[in-house]
Amino acid sequence: MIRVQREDFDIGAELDRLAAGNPRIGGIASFVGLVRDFNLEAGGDDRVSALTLEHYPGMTEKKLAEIEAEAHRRWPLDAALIIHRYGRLEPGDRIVLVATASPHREAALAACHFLIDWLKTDAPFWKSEETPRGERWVEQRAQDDAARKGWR
Amino acid sequence: MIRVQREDFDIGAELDRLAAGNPRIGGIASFVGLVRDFNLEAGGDDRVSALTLEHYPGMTEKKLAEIEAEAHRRWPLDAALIIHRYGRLEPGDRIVLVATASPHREAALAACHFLIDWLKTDAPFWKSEETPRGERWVEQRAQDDAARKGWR
Amino acid sequence: MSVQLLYFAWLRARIGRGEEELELPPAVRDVAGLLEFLRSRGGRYAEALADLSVVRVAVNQDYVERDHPVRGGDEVAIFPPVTGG
Amino acid sequence: MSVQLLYFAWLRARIGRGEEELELPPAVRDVAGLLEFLRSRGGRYAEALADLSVVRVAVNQDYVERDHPVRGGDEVAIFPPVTGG
Repeated sequence: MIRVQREDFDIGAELDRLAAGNPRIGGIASFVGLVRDFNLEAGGDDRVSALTLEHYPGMTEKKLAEIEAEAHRRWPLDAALIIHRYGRLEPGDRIVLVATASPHREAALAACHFLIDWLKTDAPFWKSEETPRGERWVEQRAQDDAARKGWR
Repeated sequence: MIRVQREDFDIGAELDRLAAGNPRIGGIASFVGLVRDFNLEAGGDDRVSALTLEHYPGMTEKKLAEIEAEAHRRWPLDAALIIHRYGRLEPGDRIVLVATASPHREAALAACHFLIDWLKTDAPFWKSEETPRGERWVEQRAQDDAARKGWR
Repeated sequence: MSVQLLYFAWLRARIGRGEEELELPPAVRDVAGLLEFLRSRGGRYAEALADLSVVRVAVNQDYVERDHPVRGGDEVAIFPPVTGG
Repeated sequence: MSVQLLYFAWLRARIGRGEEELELPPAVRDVAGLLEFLRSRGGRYAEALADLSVVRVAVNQDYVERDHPVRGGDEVAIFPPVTGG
């Protein structure tokens, strides 16, 4: 299941819903991305007071659905969930939730890792940061590309 | 932080608390283990109506603290949490929560995976299942041992 | 033929608009040709598209390479590498 | 010397108790010796400890091998491989 929304989400409620009524599920792995108050690439010097996430309506949903389908092809998952927010967010705010549920711990953990890695390189979102020196578009990290290629 | 308790826990509240007031954190990875209504090893044939978790009070807390400390040594984590329940649980009930928070996505994901793998082989808990054929002590899975050794 | 163009992130900011319908000359047959045509319009287009190594393109909501055909009615989106998650 | 013995899971169930204080003969110096001594008590002990390959031991709340020393006042726990998580 995928959702692209401006509003915040409730992690506990989302994970409960993922497993609800399915006692085959033995494990739920999840990753939550939060807005940091600094830029990792800038060495942590640059304070970030807010983030604006732009996306490509239509293609975003299409890509997230493809990524989710790929995870289902690769692992025995009973359920998967991707929620990604857009709009203006402040440090500590939730950006993204990926979660996977499976009878098997290893499948849930690997698929969750896979989903966030693929999402980073394949979902059409762009971040712009508000810093003391003005607005700045975040640049893609080489590590993200490498992480994505590791799953081929 | 570690907790060994009979009571259930609230995943959303626990993860919120883990990152609260620390805007350096960019990601929270977590794994929740649930009671399945069948035994994986028995090929899924054997229905499980309940599980009783026995543990070794004192050593459990010691081992969980050691496992958590080891994760902090290996990865740049801002916070880690292990909650493990004991007592009688039914299918769908939460057994365990491990969660890790870091500025770095990769660190959070790897450390979370590590924690649950180590916990499976090193934390002194034992499961007994209620099945139509009576109570049965769960046997250790060879895969768990292999997963643990993969982290050396 | 005409295509629907979409721009995102700093490409949108530099070009100064998020979308436009554009009539393409018949010589434009693929993504490479489209990018060259846009650059040839000069001004903000030439500036925004100065370094094509940091430009990604999707046709009808799929990532494509430069040799992908562009046809009338296509939705062509031009943007920098993605940075979500 | 006397040690505090703890049993868990099916070892507890088969031996029929969760803990006991036991006076050990002076010949018992390590975990292997302790396990042999317990088996020599026969009955439920011999039965529960028939297959030592599925028995794990912790001394003072640390996993130990069979050659680990056992000293007076130690807390020695005997149990099957763990299955939590």
